[in-house]
Amino acid sequence: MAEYSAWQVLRNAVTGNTGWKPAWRKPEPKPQYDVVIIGGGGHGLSTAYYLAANHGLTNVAVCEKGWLGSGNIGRNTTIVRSNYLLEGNTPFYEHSMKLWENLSHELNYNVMFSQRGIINLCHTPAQMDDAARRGNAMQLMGADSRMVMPDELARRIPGLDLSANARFPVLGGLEQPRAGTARHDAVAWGYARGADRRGVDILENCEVTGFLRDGDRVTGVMTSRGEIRAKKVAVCVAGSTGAVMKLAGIDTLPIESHVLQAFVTEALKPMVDTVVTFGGGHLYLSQSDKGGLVFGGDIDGYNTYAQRGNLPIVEDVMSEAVALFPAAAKVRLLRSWGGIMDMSMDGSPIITTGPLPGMYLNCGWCYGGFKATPASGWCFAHTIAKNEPHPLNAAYSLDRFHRGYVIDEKGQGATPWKH
Amino acid sequence: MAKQRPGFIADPVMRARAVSPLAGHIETGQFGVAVGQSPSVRLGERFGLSIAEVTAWKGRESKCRAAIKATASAALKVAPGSGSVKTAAGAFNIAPMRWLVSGESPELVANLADAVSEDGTVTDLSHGRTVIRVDGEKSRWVLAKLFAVDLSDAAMPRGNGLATAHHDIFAQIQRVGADAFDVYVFRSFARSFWHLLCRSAEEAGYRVD
Amino acid sequence: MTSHRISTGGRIDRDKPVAFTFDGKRYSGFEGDTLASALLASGVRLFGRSFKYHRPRGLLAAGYEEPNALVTVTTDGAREPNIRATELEIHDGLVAESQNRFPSLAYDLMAVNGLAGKVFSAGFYYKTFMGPVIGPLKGTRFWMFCETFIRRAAGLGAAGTTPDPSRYERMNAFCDVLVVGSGPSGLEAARKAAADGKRVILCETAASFGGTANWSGKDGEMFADTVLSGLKSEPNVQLLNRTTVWGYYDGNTLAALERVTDHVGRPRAGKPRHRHWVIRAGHVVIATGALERGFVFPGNDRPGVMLADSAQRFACEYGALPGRRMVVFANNDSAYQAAARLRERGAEIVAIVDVRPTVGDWAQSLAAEAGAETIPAHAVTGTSGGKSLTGVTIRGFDAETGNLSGSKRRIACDTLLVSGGWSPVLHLASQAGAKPVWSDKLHAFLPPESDGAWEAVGSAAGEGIEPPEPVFEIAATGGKAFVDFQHDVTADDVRLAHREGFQSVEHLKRYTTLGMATDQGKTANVPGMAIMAAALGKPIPEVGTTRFRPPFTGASLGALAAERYGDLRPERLTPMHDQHVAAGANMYAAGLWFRPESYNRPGETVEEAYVREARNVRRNVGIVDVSTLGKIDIQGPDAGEFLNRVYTNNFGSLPVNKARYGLMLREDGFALDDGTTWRLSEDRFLMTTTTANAGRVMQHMEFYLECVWPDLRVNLTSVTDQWAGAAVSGPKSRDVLAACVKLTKVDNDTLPFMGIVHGKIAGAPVMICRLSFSGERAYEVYCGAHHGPHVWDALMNAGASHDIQPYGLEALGTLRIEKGHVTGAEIDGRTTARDLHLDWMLSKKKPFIGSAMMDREGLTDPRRWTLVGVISLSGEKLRGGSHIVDGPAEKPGRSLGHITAMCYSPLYGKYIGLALVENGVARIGTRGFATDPARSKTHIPVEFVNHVFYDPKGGRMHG
Amino acid sequence: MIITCPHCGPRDLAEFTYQGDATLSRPEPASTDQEAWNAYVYDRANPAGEHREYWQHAGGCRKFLVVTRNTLTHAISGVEFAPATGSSRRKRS
Repeated sequence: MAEYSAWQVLRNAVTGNTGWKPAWRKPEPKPQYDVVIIGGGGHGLSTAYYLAANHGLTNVAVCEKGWLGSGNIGRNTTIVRSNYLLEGNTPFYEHSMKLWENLSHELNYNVMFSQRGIINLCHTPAQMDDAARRGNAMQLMGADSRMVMPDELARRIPGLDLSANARFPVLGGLEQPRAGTARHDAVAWGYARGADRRGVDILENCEVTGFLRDGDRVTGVMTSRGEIRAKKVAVCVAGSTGAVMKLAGIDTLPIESHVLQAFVTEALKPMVDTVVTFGGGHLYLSQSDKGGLVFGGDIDGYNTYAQRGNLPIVEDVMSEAVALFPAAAKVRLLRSWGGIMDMSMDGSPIITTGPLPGMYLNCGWCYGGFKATPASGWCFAHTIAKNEPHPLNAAYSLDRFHRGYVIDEKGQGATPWKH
Repeated sequence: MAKQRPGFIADPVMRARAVSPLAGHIETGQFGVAVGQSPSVRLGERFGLSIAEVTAWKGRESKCRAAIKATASAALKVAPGSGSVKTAAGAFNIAPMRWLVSGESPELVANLADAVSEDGTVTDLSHGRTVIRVDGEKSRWVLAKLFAVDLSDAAMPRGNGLATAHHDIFAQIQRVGADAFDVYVFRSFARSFWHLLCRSAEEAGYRVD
Repeated sequence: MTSHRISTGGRIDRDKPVAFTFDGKRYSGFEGDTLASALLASGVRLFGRSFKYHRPRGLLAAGYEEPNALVTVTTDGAREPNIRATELEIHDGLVAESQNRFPSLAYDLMAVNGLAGKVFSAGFYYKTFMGPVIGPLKGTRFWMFCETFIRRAAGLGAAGTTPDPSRYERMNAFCDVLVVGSGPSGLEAARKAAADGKRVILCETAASFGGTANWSGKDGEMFADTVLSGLKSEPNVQLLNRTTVWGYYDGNTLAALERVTDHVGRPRAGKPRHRHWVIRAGHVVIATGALERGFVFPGNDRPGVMLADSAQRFACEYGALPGRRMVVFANNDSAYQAAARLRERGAEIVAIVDVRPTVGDWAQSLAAEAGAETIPAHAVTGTSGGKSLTGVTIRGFDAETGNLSGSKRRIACDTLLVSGGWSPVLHLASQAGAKPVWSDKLHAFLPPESDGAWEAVGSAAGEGIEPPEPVFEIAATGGKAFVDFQHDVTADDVRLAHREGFQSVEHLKRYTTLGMATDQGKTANVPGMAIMAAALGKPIPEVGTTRFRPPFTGASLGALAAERYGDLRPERLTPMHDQHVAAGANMYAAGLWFRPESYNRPGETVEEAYVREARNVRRNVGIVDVSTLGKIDIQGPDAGEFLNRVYTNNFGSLPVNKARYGLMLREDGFALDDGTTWRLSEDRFLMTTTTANAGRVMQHMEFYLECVWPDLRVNLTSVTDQWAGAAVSGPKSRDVLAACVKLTKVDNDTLPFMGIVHGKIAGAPVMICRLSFSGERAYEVYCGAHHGPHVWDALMNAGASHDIQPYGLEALGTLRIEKGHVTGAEIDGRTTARDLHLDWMLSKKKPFIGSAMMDREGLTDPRRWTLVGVISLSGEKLRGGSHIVDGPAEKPGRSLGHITAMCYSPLYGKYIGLALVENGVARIGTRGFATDPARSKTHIPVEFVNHVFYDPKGGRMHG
Repeated sequence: MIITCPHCGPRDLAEFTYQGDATLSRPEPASTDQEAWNAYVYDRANPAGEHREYWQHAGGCRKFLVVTRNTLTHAISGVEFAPATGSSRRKRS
């Protein structure tokens, strides 16, 4: 398949765009693969890509029950950052950031990664100290960070309410300049195309209905398109983790499924050139290249598998958006949607071998999964290929909860809906 | 003066020494009223009430209701939310086995504690709540801007009450007249709530005496 | 420009002229006009520019489905972008302008994008802009460079930066029946429900009730007026016009937006601009009608091409004739009716081009009424004209095969009315969770069987819709054929998506952006899916069905924020708030509370103020407001047992009139909160919690009482607001109390450390507990909150001769750091009792919440961070948030922990702090660095010391 | 979402706070069975379908409720006061 380039675009335009080929094949399932990945979302596809690209494993299938990228990869607010506090997290997300920085080239697919920075606004001296603490942690672990003051914020974000009499006056913020946004669907499509070009079979409309077992060992999957045997089966299904693992007889996990809503306004001329988060509540906001303000807040906060949210969160998020940008009160909400988050008991993910022989598990992304897409696949591919975790994901074990080695950025304890 | 009790009860509101959280923050007059029209809502604080929460032990609900009746002359039905209101005192059910009792007598809380005795517990909230009366033909319209509860005649007979919230502000509301409601809010939120209520009432036109 | 105003008829008031401006030019219309109808009546054809190619666009529709005519309105400097001109009611002084064009609507330089033609096809962004692999533009730089220009070209209107001065509010409503839409079906449903004695709310998105009755026939109008006047007199019926029901949420909760004052220039004081209705409905009647759709053919976007029904609406409801000389292009009979009505209103209908080989008698008679030539088995294959239509070309057309035949015929006209079938407006039913079903008869999605909570009626249910011939696209050559007008998605884009494998409806939408514009594809989705289905050779429903999500049409962010706009969260104030402000305190937001940070004297910095305040506590006496502490009344015979289970230490044995410091853990064994709890009688305790955790601790205890130990007889009531509290601290504190407390002594025997007494201060009953956060002799004085200001003054007066000074949070923090007491900065949800050296509080005699989990491997790992004190060795100020490292600034090494709190210690004349440090206790006596690269760039040598700096034996507070 | 509180009647979601899975069984306080405690604190069935869960009517009567709700549709089929169910003692099924 041809490399994508400006030249190709021009050449095809002349011939009426009839020369383009499918971005990925639509193959029939083979009876056996070295690795079957369950879940054709961002993480499943990136895992497949890195299995092929980094480990030479190309006899790989990705089983997706619906259309490719139909999960959270296409339902998020597209933010990429590595501004974490804890040692278990920051190096992993920073690795992801480095992969993001070269991803469009790596995939020959423009994922539109725009390093426009993220600024976490602070509204009290205590929040400024917390921000400094996080910024310091980031720098000590190899990520970039800097504090920004209101004068700079006024210059960079003209519509931001910086008045001293605001209910939550802005004292400053923590910026990660290398953070930014990416075009979410393009990440799925780019990884799919990249994996496909290396020989991976992407099987859409292929729902896993059960596991093939030899005693404890997992030896393949039953699917809506027939049985597929595999030396290794990797589960990478985010919000559906509970349901899929039940098929393997794993009835409980340190995971709850919750819905997170996201919102976009009608398109506007450029007004916010960075990602902004609000410290007086929970809001993160950026502007898409098309011009819509893209934003979100808390999860709805109850177990659900329905991709539908409810009004209280809608109202909370809008209240906070207009508190930050009072000129946006007249802007209209255009669309809202929901994604199912696999909320773990400490707010951090799980990338591990097991829990059954022949099985590998990747889940618990809470609402941080998008930015992790490259590193998640990179580490999961390593874990699958080598049968042991990479040092970057060693802390993301499944037994850490019982053993008490939780990675709890928010300090909330075992209440997934508060992470 | 009431019997000396451990700190909590012998603490009636002494008006001479008491300061409402709204003191100095209530502007009297008419607002949002067009020329030639009269306000359709009246707002005012009921300051200095004795207020207590009574909670019955399981199986002692009727004894507690009797105690409330004896102390605050409020006859209460068993049904959730049921209440009674008289000029000097009133009570309404706010939760299973729990009532909010209020009245003008400084002895109310101590007397309630005596009457309830071993049948339940009494907590003095005389200083902890601010009571705002919303009255007038548009009172429901104004309250509906803030509270997601059905205050219609059918849903809320006179005397009855309920507990609800406006975001961070917890509130208990008793219907005290045809179009009159008493709203109990935490004292610390009183100013914010008053401000919010006035703004909500401006459309209808309101009067503060 | 010639006037297109019809002299009679419609819902406009010709006696009330309205003056407004559009793009700086003055126009006039009448009350009842929309901007679209008023401009149309003035002869304006060009309303906007498209998103990508900046093509000139006119009105396609007359209502909320309009994709093209978007304008910005500026009021008092605040801009509202992207308003559909078809929904914008004009009023005197209205200032509207077109969008997305430079320098002007008529001459838009960005239209050059159109010349690049097929380069800007769907998905082209993904294939290019990656930039070089090496050099200064590697990585993301080249893309970001391009992105700047792409972003400027994209977007529609500008929001500006002037804060919106409007007011918004929320309204809660309850009803038995909510009827959405006031067309004939909706009115009938409302009438019936009202007659049954139901509480009814009827919402109409437009300014006038009546829906299609307003433009599709005299009889309808009369029916509507009769029913309406009946409904208006019903006390149980609430009629809401200008109100769009946009969201259908769980539990039959619906969200609606009422545009209260947008249609008047200057609203009356107190009136909101928008009102956000939240309606809990027993039953929902969806009477939202159906929307006409057009055809996809080259040049179908030229100004002058309009949906037939919308043209009828402009003419009949607004008295604005869209053109003089019209051609109709249809695949169904409804357009014939429109043609006849438009003829009646003064338009010339030149021809009716119909894709069907034969046309029925009814349509024939309507065509005759319209005076139009009927041309069956033909299709429009192109349009001509620049920014305004001058003619169409037609050719013979086989509806079965889609093949064109015969030669082109050109018909001159200024308006082309298109009618490509109807789509029921089933968005709310879909939001309610129902999956739309495809009708092979109506060639449209219909609402499915209801679960009983709602029903669809009228054309929303497909009733009365004229079945069309299933023709969606005329595949002719000669220019771009648009599917989604606003986003410039063409039929070729859809086919390109198919070619590249983006074939499911979701992939189609995401790859081409079909249906993602402000009109959400209301007229575009079905034609787009039809073209994809044709490419796949599958029936339309196999491409997928679109799930609709809120909002149905855009809702202003301000309206959803409602009364919280400008007032996000309430302020929580202590009883002594005004006194603090009067004393010059900086107020500090702690959660919702406001607390004094420091009482700065003129010229003092915060640091100077807190050092003075703290020093005064150590030397003399200070007073601090502690009313914000969470306070819980715990009563009942099992209260002691309950507290034994909740706290790690023992409370059952606490004597009456004594207090004890307590620690709670979470179930997982980590620390949750600390505080003192006072035993007031055998079966009554007063618990205090930290300010931040008051709600959480209450909820925590309520959970165990109700769900785990319902057999315990304990009642809990929050009394945080009942009590004003002031801590009086310092060596002279006892003297202050002795000078003002009546009815009790306060000497060491009567009131020893952790003792409690009751008395009066200046006539107000008080309860005093002797406990200390500062390490000095100290007392917490509680009184009824209404008496707080009075008692505070009395204490200040009594302390005047002892140099009493109020102190704020900063001094409070300083004193507690010196004493090594922990707060939320250390009990941060990740620390254990042992980390904080509170293991002496972990009872071994009883189980308590967290006791079973607190000894797990990860919670007892020797590498854990533990609490230590740190002292700046260089004299530099330590910074909050600094990390502890053991390497120099250039090579700090990994983080070993962080500073949780710091202050300038007046006692030691040094900057000191508390820190959580890996293996901290073992480091005591050694040195490291406090590093702050992100903020102050300081890298300060520190010594690790015991976390209790001051009076470790406690002699001062016990004395 | 509307939850019909047995005391207060139907009320908006916003008045309630979620408190998680109500089918978990807390070990006896003195239990030293670490596996049982781990399971209670960390392991969730997370069903797709009917879910019994605690909600506190924090913005109302403050009672803890056990709500039976379908996590696929959000349809609520039952609401009870928490103690009446005895759910905290029930063994995991």
